[in-house]
Amino acid sequence: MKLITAIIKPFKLDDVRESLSEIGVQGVTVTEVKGFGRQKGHTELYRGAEYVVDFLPKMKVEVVLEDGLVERATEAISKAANTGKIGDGKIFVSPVEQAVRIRTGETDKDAL
Amino acid sequence: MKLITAIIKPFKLDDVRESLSEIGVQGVTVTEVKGFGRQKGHTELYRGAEYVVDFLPKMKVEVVLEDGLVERATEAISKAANTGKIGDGKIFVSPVEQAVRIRTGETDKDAL
Amino acid sequence: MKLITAIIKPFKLDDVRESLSEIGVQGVTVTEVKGFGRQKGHTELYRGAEYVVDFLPKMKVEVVLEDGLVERATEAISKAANTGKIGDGKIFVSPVEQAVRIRTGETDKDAL
Amino acid sequence: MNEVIELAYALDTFYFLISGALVMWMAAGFAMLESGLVRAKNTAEILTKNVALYSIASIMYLLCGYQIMYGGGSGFIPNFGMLIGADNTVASVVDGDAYYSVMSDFFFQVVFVATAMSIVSGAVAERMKLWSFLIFAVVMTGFIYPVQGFWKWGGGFLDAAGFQDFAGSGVVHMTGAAAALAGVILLGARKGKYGANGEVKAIPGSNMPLATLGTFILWLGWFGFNGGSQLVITNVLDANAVAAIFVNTNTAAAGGVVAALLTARAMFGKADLTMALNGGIAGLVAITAEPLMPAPLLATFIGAVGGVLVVFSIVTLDKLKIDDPVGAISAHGTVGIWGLIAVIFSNDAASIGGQLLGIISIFLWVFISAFIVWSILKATLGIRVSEEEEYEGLDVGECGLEAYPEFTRTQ
Amino acid sequence: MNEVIELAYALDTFYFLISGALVMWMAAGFAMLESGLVRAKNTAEILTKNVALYSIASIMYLLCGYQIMYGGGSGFIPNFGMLIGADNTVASVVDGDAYYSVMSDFFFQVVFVATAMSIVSGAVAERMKLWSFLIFAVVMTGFIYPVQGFWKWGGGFLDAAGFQDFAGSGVVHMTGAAAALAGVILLGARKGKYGANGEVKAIPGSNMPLATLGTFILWLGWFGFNGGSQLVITNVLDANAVAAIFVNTNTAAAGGVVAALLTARAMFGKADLTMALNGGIAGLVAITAEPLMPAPLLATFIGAVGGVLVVFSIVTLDKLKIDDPVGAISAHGTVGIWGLIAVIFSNDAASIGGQLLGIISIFLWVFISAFIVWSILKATLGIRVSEEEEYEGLDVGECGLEAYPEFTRTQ
Amino acid sequence: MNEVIELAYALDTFYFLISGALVMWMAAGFAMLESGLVRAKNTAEILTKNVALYSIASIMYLLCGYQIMYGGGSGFIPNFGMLIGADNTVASVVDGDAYYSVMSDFFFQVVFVATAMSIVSGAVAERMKLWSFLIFAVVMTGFIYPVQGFWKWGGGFLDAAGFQDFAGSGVVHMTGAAAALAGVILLGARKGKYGANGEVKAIPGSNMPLATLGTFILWLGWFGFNGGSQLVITNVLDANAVAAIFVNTNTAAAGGVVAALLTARAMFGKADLTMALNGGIAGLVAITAEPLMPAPLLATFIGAVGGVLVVFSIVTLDKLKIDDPVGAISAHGTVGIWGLIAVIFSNDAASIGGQLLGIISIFLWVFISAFIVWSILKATLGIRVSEEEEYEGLDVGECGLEAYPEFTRTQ
Ligand SMILES: Nc1ncnc2c1ncn2[C@@H]1O[C@H](COP(=O)(O)OP(=O)(O)O)[C@@H](O)[C@H]1O
Ligand SMILES: Nc1ncnc2c1ncn2[C@@H]1O[C@H](COP(=O)(O)OP(=O)(O)O)[C@@H](O)[C@H]1O
Ligand SMILES: Nc1ncnc2c1ncn2[C@@H]1O[C@H](COP(=O)(O)OP(=O)(O)O)[C@@H](O)[C@H]1O
Repeated sequence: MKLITAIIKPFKLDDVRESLSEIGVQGVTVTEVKGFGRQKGHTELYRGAEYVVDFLPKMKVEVVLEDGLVERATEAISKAANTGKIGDGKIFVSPVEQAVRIRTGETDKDAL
Repeated sequence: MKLITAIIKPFKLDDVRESLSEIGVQGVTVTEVKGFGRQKGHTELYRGAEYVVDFLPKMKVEVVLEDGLVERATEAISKAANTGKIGDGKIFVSPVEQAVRIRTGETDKDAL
Repeated sequence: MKLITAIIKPFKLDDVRESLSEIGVQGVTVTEVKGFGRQKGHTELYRGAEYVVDFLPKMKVEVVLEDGLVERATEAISKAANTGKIGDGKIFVSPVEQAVRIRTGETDKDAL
Repeated sequence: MNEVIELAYALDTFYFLISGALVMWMAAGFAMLESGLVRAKNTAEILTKNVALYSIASIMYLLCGYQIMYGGGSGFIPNFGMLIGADNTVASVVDGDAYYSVMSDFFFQVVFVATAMSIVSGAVAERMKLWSFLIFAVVMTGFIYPVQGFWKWGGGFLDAAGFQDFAGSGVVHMTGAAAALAGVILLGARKGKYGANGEVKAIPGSNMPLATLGTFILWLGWFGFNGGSQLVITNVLDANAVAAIFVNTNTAAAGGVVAALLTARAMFGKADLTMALNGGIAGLVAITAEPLMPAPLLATFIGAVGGVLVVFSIVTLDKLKIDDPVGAISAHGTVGIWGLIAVIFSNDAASIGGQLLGIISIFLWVFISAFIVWSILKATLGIRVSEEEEYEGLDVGECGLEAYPEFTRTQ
Repeated sequence: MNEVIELAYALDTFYFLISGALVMWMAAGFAMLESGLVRAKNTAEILTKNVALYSIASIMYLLCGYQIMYGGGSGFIPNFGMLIGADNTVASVVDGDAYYSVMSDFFFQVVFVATAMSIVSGAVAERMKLWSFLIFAVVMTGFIYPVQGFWKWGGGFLDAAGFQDFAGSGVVHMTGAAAALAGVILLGARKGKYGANGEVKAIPGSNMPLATLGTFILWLGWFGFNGGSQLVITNVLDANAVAAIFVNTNTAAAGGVVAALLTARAMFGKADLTMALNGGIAGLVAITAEPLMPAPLLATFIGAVGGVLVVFSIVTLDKLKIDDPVGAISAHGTVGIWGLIAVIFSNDAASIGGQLLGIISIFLWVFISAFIVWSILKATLGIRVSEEEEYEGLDVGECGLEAYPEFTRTQ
Repeated sequence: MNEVIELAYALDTFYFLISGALVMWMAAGFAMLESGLVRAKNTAEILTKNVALYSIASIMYLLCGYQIMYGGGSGFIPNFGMLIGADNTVASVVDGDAYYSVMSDFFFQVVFVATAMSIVSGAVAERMKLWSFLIFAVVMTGFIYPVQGFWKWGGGFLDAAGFQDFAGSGVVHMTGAAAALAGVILLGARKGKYGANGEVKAIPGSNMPLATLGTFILWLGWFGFNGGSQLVITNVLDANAVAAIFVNTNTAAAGGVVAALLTARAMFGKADLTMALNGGIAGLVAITAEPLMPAPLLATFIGAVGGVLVVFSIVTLDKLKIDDPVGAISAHGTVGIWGLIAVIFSNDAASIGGQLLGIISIFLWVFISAFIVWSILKATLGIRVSEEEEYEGLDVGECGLEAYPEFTRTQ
């Protein structure tokens, strides 16, 4: 199994979720994160003083799935999250050795 | 070493933490996340219009531990977080290659 | 590639980011988390009743980088985040198998 | 004897000023209500609008609005004048020519126009450009409002025709709603409010305590709004009248809250707080056209009908895709009309014909003239922010700051 | 000469109406205070309760409460009547039979009963069913409150017995607290408030600025509450009296704040803001039974003792596992009793016996009758929400919306 | 005839009391404004300060402040006295010796000193120790303020010298600002406010609706502040005067808002809400020295200049590294001076020399005496919290609780 972690623009969340469910992914976990990268935050003026918002709000989407789905999933995410503008984000894939569904005790493939 | 990531129901957090500390785990890191899965969010009415809260608040508990503790930990979490109802969550295990305690520079086992 | 996950004290975030950019890391993702560990939360009194804040606010800094940078990065983080006091946090290193930049479709090294 | 006349003059003036101060306070009520019912990312902007529109109203009504409204003229066309005349001399007061200070009258009137303008800001919230809105406020408070105000309260043709509107269900509230409606139609709905298949989506307000506070402020301020509209208090009958108005104003609002809460409970299965708040405002708007004559039980009923109406009106406007984030058009417009009609239950001087004439005249004037002004603004400066700014929130785009920088994290 | 009498009537009526408007404003104060001291997830519900209870009180007191309280009768049993009588004629005023409008009197009274009811809502917060609460409000404001009000202010047996309660430390505040206590006992504590080993756990309030705003609102409103209770202002002595009441009311509240802050500092080591706020309210409650007679320094002292008492009372009730999220029972009940006793320091007409008789009579009547009503509700509709709803928050359960949908994330 | 005199006495007293109640309400305004403009982690502490300082002011002014200010004396040195004298007898009123109750006068005065003290709390926010601040409040309200108050309003040398300050641009507002300035200089800037290279960094306020609400509250309260300062209303000319003051106060604030908004727009490119709010306050401060004489258009202009000035003053102070989180020194100090100078535009009794004498005398007295008191506190208890406490927030450190425990997560 693999964990796919995608850092995306917040307003693309719904699209990404839909594209994942189209390829059969049933569950995902989402976290609000702050991103620092090539895309720069903006400078505001508050009462005449500079106010640098140097982080950008991003969403981290995490989904664990069978190895066989990884390619399709990264593609689906890539497509759904793409705007072509800087800051679109990244997808990382890393290994998962075990999975358990707490409710039933099912493991691995069955747990996803 | 392994990283155990558990997605659980928020109100089970204290139970999970206790059950982990019982088996000797001293540190955990917790994140508030939004879960999408088989368990469905609810529909509310606000001023007569539908209002679908389609994510569910979940807690992500992350703990890094020695390989030997993994089984006991997953069991402990499973037990503590179980309500038998849909949405109880998942446990994932993945490899960690290195750990450092920032304060002391201790590494790996000693860092946990 | 590796994922470095550092749990640090919130007010050290800027230092850590700077030290990482000094060694050439261009992007990081940051999450607000709650930490439980050896450092204990504090007990407050609210209207005469005890009020235990048993978690501590921490920042989780995640950065994916080439294997060659890992050592320098952990060192940089360690140094920047160190206060010598309990609760300084941890650094974990784990494997990443694949990376994609959503905007361009570049992969792996080029995606970081 | 002159001391008594002077004393009466002083008391009437003081009563007017305190009533006016209470109405001024309603500006804070609208600001809180509206900022509670929009999303966090548009909160600073709506606050800016509210503070600025009140200020603009104060200045424009001073510059020309007051003279247009009360400077004489006849029929449809008011005289055009500027500023305020001299205040009463002691001699004229002693001769019985004046009951209260001209300045106190101006103050009482200026806060009314601000109220009308406040109604507009809520309906166009979360998508209108700040500066276009403020320019509209200049025209509305300096011209559109005073003209119809002249028709009724300045002695124009509606007054002559027997149209009854004690404290302004029409002159103030429906006027605000009509201008708002014109704006909303030209502006379109907020992005995401209506689904592809026409379904209505909820966009929950960000801060319910503020919305509730705003409603309580309005409720309090309304005692000045209606109570002050008796204009004089210094004899037994007028004092009794003001007291009756206080009682009716309060009980109509109470009726509106209870009725709206029960209606929402019946329709949606939940005690929708926002509907209860709109219900209270609806009760107040409903009784404003005639807060004096009805017995308290009738006043409660008039308010309660307003409370029911506002819920149905909000749901209906949503079905028509008229997107009003705070329910202002329903609470002030739909219910304002109801209030004007309900006058005939208790005031013999009112006729259904006269009331309809007033409703139609005011509505058409305000709606059409506002529509023209909004259209000109749309064609020139534009009235709607860019889609990106709407998504990111008007606060950062228009005001350069966030209303709650530490509470919300992703926009 | 008649002009002077009419003018005095007008001023007294106006003074009454403004005082009443200030007391009405206290409804907003309670709403803000309570919503600041509960958790975010129960905020919309407590706001709904506050808006609705004020409305219910307004309607029920109109329907029958006012006549029960002031319609005559003797001893224990009031007459039963409905609505409000006709207002004074000019003739009766000129003959000296009336000092102010009946309607203004009604208005001033109706806001008092709303105050009493507001006290209840805070104490039962975060776990009581909305609709059961509202039904209780119907009985409380239409019957329980008016009956004891008749005993003292309507000319019943407590008045005859020389019980002194100028503006209602007992009739209003202790009454609210007694009804709240009955409710809290039947309801039980919030889940998680008391640990398995009996330890008291803190459940911090979600919004301190709101709680502070609420306290300031109450402070302001109290000038109407106490100041209006002089009933007449149109001569030198009454005017002096009203002024003295303003000064004493203010300084008692100030004494309460300072004393509570120092007490909290001494006991807990921190300047607990919530205790300072409760201290201010305690100072106000304490002086309410006799805000006229004490010299300002004595008033400060009476308020300060209230401020100390409220801290100890809150801590003690917590030890007794009587869970009152906002401290209402302590601030209005414990301190209300203190205020009634403190009357004897400055008012020669008061005796300790008379005061105790009043305290006991009112407390027993309200507590027992409220206990019965709550019990009936408990046995029928139920008074407590389900454990799950309590965990998830009453806002979603009862009102179908969240008070701060964008600020809090996990319930 | 005596009835008429008594009635006039009653009305003047009532007018005074209501004016005072409106000014008391300004305490809530400052509390909301300041808590909206600080960060969430320092919110409960600033609320505690505001509630406590108002209470301390109430008590200290009762104890000795009022007698110092109004107890007589001549030139620079006031008499020293305590408490309040007896109120007027009927005989003295009928003889024409008194127009309103002494107690009502005290009440009106006591809320003024609280206003001055409120100004200080905002400027030193987010880093000053709570208890040192409260001790300063004792000295400021019991001694520093009353002494200069005596100079002008108590009949001291500034009054003799023809210095004009109708309602206190100098006596109240500049006084508060001068004491604040002394404190801020000794205290230093908040950590992180100025970068290593001298650049000014923004520290955004946490809650814009609160700041806006606070401004509206101040605006409303100011009608009492200025309107009540006419002292008497019971004849045509005084009634006209009070009405003119209401109009001017309102329009000056409006001018301030519009001017500050446009200035901010021009300078920063955005409609900075906080500047608009400061502009409104600046307009109010500017007109306070002479709210009666100017025609409304001139009043608007005086307010507008205040609105421009406040923006430049805030930016300038920041460049000088004088860190004032809420802009109090600019709005009340810089603009207070402008207001005092602007008196000469409309009041023939004022001279530029007299005004400057007043400005300099009051500023030096307050600044120096405050500087000494702050210095003593600094040397003993300390006035600044530890760096760690500043980082973690004063709420937890000083008050043991958080203002918004569920909304913010990392400090
Ligand atoms: N090496 C990295 N490790 C972890 N997260 C990263 C890394 N690089 C970028 N990110 C995340 O991806 C987001 C987008 O990256 P950015 O460099 O701004 O644009 P792009 O994705 O177009 O290259 C960042 O805001 C950050 O959250
Ligand atoms: N494949 C997955 N990858 C990551 N997180 C998942 C995945 N499936 C489920 N989750 C998380 O687990 C939570 C519970 O899953 P759900 O399907 O609702 O119920 P259950 O755990 O009973 O199967 C989800 O809300 C989501 O946060
Ligand atoms: N085994 C672990 N797995 C995951 N996170 C941990 C683990 N141990 C500690 N942490 C995180 O690191 C933080 C610091 O750890 P703590 O034990 O308090 O101090 P120190 O880092 O000095 O040993 C904790 O608050 C927690 O967030």
